[in-house]
Amino acid sequence: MPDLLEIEGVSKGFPGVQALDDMHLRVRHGEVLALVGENGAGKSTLMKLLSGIYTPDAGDFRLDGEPLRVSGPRDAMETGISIIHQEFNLMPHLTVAENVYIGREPRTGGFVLSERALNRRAAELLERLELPLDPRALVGNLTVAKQQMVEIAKALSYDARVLIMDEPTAALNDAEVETLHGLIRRFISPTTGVIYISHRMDELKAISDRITVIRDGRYVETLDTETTTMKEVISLMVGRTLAAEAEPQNVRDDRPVVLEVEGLSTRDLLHDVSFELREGEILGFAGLMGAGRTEVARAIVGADAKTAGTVRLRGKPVRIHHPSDAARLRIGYLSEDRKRFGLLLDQDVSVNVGLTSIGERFSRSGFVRFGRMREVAEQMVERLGIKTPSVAQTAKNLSGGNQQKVVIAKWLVKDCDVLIFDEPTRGIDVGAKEEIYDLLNELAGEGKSIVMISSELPEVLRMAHRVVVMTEGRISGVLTHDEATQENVMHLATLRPDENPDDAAELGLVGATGAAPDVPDTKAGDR
Amino acid sequence: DDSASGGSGDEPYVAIVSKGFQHQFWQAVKQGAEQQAEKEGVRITFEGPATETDVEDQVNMLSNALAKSPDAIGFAALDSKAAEPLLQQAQSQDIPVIAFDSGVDSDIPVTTAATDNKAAAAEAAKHMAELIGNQGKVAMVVHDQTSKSGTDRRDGFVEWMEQNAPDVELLPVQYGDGDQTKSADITKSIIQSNPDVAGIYGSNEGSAIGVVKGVEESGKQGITVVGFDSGQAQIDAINNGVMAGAITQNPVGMGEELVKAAVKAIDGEDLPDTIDTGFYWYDKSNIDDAEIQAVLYQ
Amino acid sequence: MSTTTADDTRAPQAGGLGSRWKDRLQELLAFASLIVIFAFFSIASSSFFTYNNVTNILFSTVVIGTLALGTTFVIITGGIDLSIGTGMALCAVMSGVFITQWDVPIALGVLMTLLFGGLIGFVNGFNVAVLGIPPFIATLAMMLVAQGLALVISGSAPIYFTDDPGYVRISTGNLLGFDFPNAVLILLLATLVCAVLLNKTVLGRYTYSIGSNEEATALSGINVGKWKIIIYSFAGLFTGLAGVMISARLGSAQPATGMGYELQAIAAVVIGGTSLAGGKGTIVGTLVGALIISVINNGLQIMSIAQEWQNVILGLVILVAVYADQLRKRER
Amino acid sequence: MSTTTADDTRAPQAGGLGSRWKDRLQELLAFASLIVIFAFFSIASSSFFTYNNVTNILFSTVVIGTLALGTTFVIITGGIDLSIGTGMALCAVMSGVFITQWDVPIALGVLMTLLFGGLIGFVNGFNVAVLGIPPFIATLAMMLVAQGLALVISGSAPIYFTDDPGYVRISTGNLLGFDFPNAVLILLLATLVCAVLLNKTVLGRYTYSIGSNEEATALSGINVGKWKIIIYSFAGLFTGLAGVMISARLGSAQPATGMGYELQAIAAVVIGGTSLAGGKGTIVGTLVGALIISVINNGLQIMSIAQEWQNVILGLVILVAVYADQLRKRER
Ligand SMILES: Nc1ncnc2c1ncn2[C@@H]1O[C@H](COP(=O)(O)OP(=O)(O)OP(=O)(O)O)[C@@H](O)[C@H]1O
Ligand SMILES: Nc1ncnc2c1ncn2[C@@H]1O[C@H](COP(=O)(O)OP(=O)(O)OP(=O)(O)O)[C@@H](O)[C@H]1O
Ligand SMILES: O[C@@H]1[C@@H](O)[C@H](O)OC[C@H]1O
Ligand SMILES: [Mg+2]
Ligand SMILES: [Mg+2]
Repeated sequence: MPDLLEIEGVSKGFPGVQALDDMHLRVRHGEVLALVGENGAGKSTLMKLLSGIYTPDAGDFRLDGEPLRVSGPRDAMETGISIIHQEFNLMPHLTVAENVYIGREPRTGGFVLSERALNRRAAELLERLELPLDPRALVGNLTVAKQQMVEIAKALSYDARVLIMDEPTAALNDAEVETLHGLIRRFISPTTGVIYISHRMDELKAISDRITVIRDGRYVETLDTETTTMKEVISLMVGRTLAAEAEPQNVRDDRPVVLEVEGLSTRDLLHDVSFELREGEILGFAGLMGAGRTEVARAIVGADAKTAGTVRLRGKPVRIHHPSDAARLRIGYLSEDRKRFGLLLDQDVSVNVGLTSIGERFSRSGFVRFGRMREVAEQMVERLGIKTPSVAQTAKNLSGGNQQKVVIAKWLVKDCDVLIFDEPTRGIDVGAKEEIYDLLNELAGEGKSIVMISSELPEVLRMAHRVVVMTEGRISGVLTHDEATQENVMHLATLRPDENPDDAAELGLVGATGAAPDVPDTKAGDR
Repeated sequence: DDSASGGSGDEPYVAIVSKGFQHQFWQAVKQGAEQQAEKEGVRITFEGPATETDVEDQVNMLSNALAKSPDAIGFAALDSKAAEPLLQQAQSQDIPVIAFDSGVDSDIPVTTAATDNKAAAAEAAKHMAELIGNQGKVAMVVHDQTSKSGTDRRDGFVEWMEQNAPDVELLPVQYGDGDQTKSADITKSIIQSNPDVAGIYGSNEGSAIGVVKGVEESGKQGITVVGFDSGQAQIDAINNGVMAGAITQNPVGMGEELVKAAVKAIDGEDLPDTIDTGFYWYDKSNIDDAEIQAVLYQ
Repeated sequence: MSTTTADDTRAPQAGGLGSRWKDRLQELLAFASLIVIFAFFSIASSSFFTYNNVTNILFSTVVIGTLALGTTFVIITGGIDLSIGTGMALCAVMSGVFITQWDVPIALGVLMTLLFGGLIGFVNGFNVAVLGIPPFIATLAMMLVAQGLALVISGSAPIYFTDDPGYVRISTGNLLGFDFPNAVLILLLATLVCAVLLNKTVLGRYTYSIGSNEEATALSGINVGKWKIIIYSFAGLFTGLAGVMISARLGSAQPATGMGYELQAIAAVVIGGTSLAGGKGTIVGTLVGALIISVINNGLQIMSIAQEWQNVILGLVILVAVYADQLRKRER
Repeated sequence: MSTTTADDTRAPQAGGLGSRWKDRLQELLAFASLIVIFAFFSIASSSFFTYNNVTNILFSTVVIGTLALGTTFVIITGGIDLSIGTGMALCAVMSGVFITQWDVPIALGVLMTLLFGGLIGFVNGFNVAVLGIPPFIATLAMMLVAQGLALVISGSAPIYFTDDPGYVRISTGNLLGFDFPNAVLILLLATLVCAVLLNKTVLGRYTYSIGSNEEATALSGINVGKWKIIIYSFAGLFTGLAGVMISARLGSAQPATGMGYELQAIAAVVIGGTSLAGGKGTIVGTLVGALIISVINNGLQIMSIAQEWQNVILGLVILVAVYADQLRKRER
């Protein structure tokens, strides 16, 4: 019996890049095949070929032994291939339900929509999938994580034979990853299969049956998950072995305070957020999706309005109304959403890397020093291993992980004292992650102060000198390196002061009856 | 205070809706109307659409004017039929209508104070033919291909030439929207493709000045330019010889006649069917005559 | 899953009214500016708030309003249509040709004119969707072509409907039996139709979807090209309708008119809260936008404000109205 | 890291031309359309390709070209400026006031006019960046206000520069000593300045950045509001310059002119390859776009094509030229 999906001798080139070269791959019936490889290895390209977005230069695809030729996304879906792309493909102005069922809306007379039927159907789907989404919510107002869930819901709403997921968990935290894995297990049947792309090695063990490794557009090997260690996988991927479990470095508690945030509140979410960041420290921010970590960062740098609170830099109160104020004070913020808030997609790599520092580093009397900017960008490409034919490549042609590296590079170029990194390793391969961790440690070693927001708890635990945990817009605790264990963090992250009086009491919120979310709380968050 | 709205005040109120308001010609009509209004103790408003193709806009203005229940209405129609229902409404409200500048195709207006544009254009053609010795190529830069004043000034000119100057070759008419720059560019193109052009006619102020500019910029000597209307630039062009002469209407007089007629109509006096406000040929030789000076506007 | 509860508690804050309802509220708020302006003029001049004058205002909104309705769809897709003004003139001329020259019965002539407008829209849609020409250029070219053709076909002279008094009644008759012009009735009807189409049908859904994220819409298996052509053609019907309305009102097809109407119609759409970036907009907003412009124009004329000041004031009031709208949006 | 080396070997292939060079190529290709049109007219009419006529064409491009240059910056930020046409008229009037009424020396008067244009731009920028009004509305309002003010300030009458013959020479004089009007010289100079500013300076860089992704630019620590104000103000200088150029050419400031110029200027920008969505565009492209329009206009006039057909042909040629451009882009 032929395998569910067979890919043979597939090649695809772009100007200056051979993204895939004689690639092959087999997905068996009823299995989850993990596809791994470094950033730019060609994973997404392969999936785009499968779903008919690109046409291959050479090669064959077979579904159940039958030649498979997809003419476009719709055709792919009709053939039973459903895909969650690495970059979201959502309509921000439409609701969750409208997004999920776009093109398949319940209609009367083929033309008139039934909103109620649509929402009902979507609600059923979301309930079945146990996804915490309101079918009527506008997708544009959702966080990245929830948008990812919409993509998942959409993909699973099709009657797919082959489900392709391109880094579906990049924006999710452990609990949500768990949910997704549950969904996948239920999806798998003797007639279906899943291709699962991820850079989170820990989850491959949990979800995949076999792992195919690719490198530089070529097939490397396929391993049985059962009988393989992640170490092996990683060394096949990056061509070397990586240091095992590392610990936070240079943890000291005698560091002077650099940034002091007190009583920070915003209209929608934050309540009285207070914490300090010390010189040369890496301060981790943990919490569940929507806990408000991103909002804290945005409020500090002036990207969102604060309703209360002060920010002190080396003891002096500072007024920050706009990210440019923050930049002037040498506070940088790397956004979690690279496509929306990070990159100039139409511009080249060198401009993207140089953007933060054009004014101070790359210009002389108003004239841009493009040569210098290019040089520095080239250094960054080298240092971060950004896979691109040249710094003149347009950012949107880079693979997802390499785009993320460009965003990081942009903030390394600017000499900031305080760096707030929001999900900095999102979409970055294991090898490169290590390099970025080294880099963060290096920066901290130079005396820079770093806030690291991350939904990957292991990453926070191995990097952070101290960990701030948030829940429902409040700080529920600040843990030292020693206290910061998985259990402690999760406990603090799952407190529900708004509806659970006990939790409120534990956080010392006075008069917390659960009914008054905006009661000003005086001493949440021990320092 | 209610003086802004309607004829309930003491002094009679005349609402004037013209074909335009931004151009010099209309400003001169307005000026005449205001002078006369001052004399007769009536209150007027003067409005017109931004361009002379905005028929609908003008109709809106007319209906807004009617909403103010004026004692009389002065009206220069862009398209006389388009306003017919409103004119009937005026009649039913007993508001006399005085047409000006362009006749209204209807018996509702009590009188019409206007220039005979066809005759005026024929006069321009006559002078043009004379000046070029009744032969050679003549080009026309006309301000509009659809409005009555545009077509009359084109047709009056063409018809006179065809009947009286068989040796004059008329080039295809070009339209410059009465815009000086556009008319100047057109003029230069005409000269470029017809280096032997003997004369060029501009059918209103903007067109005429555009022709003058175009001829000047082309550096070409010896082209006879005949214009229409007045204004500082045309007067200068005539004085320095670039323009041979022009037809002028009597816009100030037109405004005065309009208000005079309105007052008479309000008072129930009889009025003639038409009031010819006249036109004049002016050139270097007569430009300083008192009679001409009186009708020129700067 | 623990996050579920966490989020559900916050849901009411954001999703409480439901995004659709927020949009509705938004419209009502844009409506507020209109009310304020209206109230102001009512106080400032006694001739303003009379049955007759209100009818005048509505009547004077018909043509721009009709154009704006159709173009709302195009703008929500992220496109633009500059050809509606001169396209309207061309349609008016075609209506004249059909009815006065070919002697087609009025109803049929009107239908043919609408379809002719649809054809203009179709060509625009084809140029945009199939040839890949940016909407601005494609419709600018059509604007020029339509302007020229209107003159060519009419012989540069108005076409009069003198022998078809029924035609004029399309605009000025009172089908309702009392003094309420048919034109206004038609505008309101067209508004209703558009609102239903935009909110309740597949056409509307894809209009929003394409404007929101064209690529994602295509990747979701929707034939974006086909739908764009449909949307532009649909908008074209309103160019045709506007051509009928203006020529019926004037009793004549004016071939040289129309230029500039596109800007006014687009302005009405944008003042009504539709974003030129696409994905967002409402029909009621468009009607309100069109009314804001005509109320101001009418009010200033009724108050006999000197004409050179009228535009200055119109500009400032639009600025203030839209600013107030922005403020309200930010506050919520 | 190993991947780095793997890629370095491949780098020269794509980086060879570099994206900048590709852009340049693109411009040259847009240029190709212009050349084809030019060649066509040269063959069709012997009066077309003469020194005089080419100068005529250039001269007739000056005003629209100047407006288009400034507005290219605004459009690259993803904005739009509808106020440039009537703003130009207002600037012309102000120039008249400065020079003929306040008797300011010509050079100073010109400078003051440019700054006045900058002021108009500043107000636009302020309304957009600080008040958050969509550019379309903010500049539409300014369009109306400027139109009104031009009439108010001039008393609805042209202002003549009869006593300042030097003023007229700004446009029609021949500084170069031979028959080459200053106006064209100034346009070319302005083009050069804009090209340098857009390509070589921080201003240009931020113009592209804002248009490419405004939020990402802001989060990169750039004061987007401030830069938007600077960019609109800068564009305003060109409104001022166009005001000087048109009034110098005519020897008078015409308060009622200007409406419609904005559309022509924006069309030139867009035909030149700048995207209304922002982030993309070139100065040379804009000049080419403006030239395409004036070459076609001039050529059709030279060929004595009946005027109602001229617009039809202009529309079709624009369509074909832009379509050819698209095809070439896709091919590469
Ligand atoms: N449209 C394109 N134009 C040019 N190059 C492209 C394009 N799409 C992908 N590439 C290049 O092809 C290579 C493979 O990219 P792909 O997106 O498949 O990588 P990936 O394995 O998915 O990486 P990541 O883990 O970072 O998502 C990369 O070098 C990328 O820069
Ligand atoms: N653009 C937006 N519009 C409306 N609500 C938003 C928007 N962005 C975020 N929110 C809301 O603010 C809340 C906090 O989100 P935030 O991104 O700060 O959380 P987080 O702790 O960083 O978690 P995440 O892992 O999701 O980034 C979320 O519940 C979300 O619903
Ligand atoms: O009728 C008007 C005419 O008298 C004036 O000369 O210019 C504009 C015309 O429409
Ligand atoms: Mg990828
Ligand atoms: Mg976050």
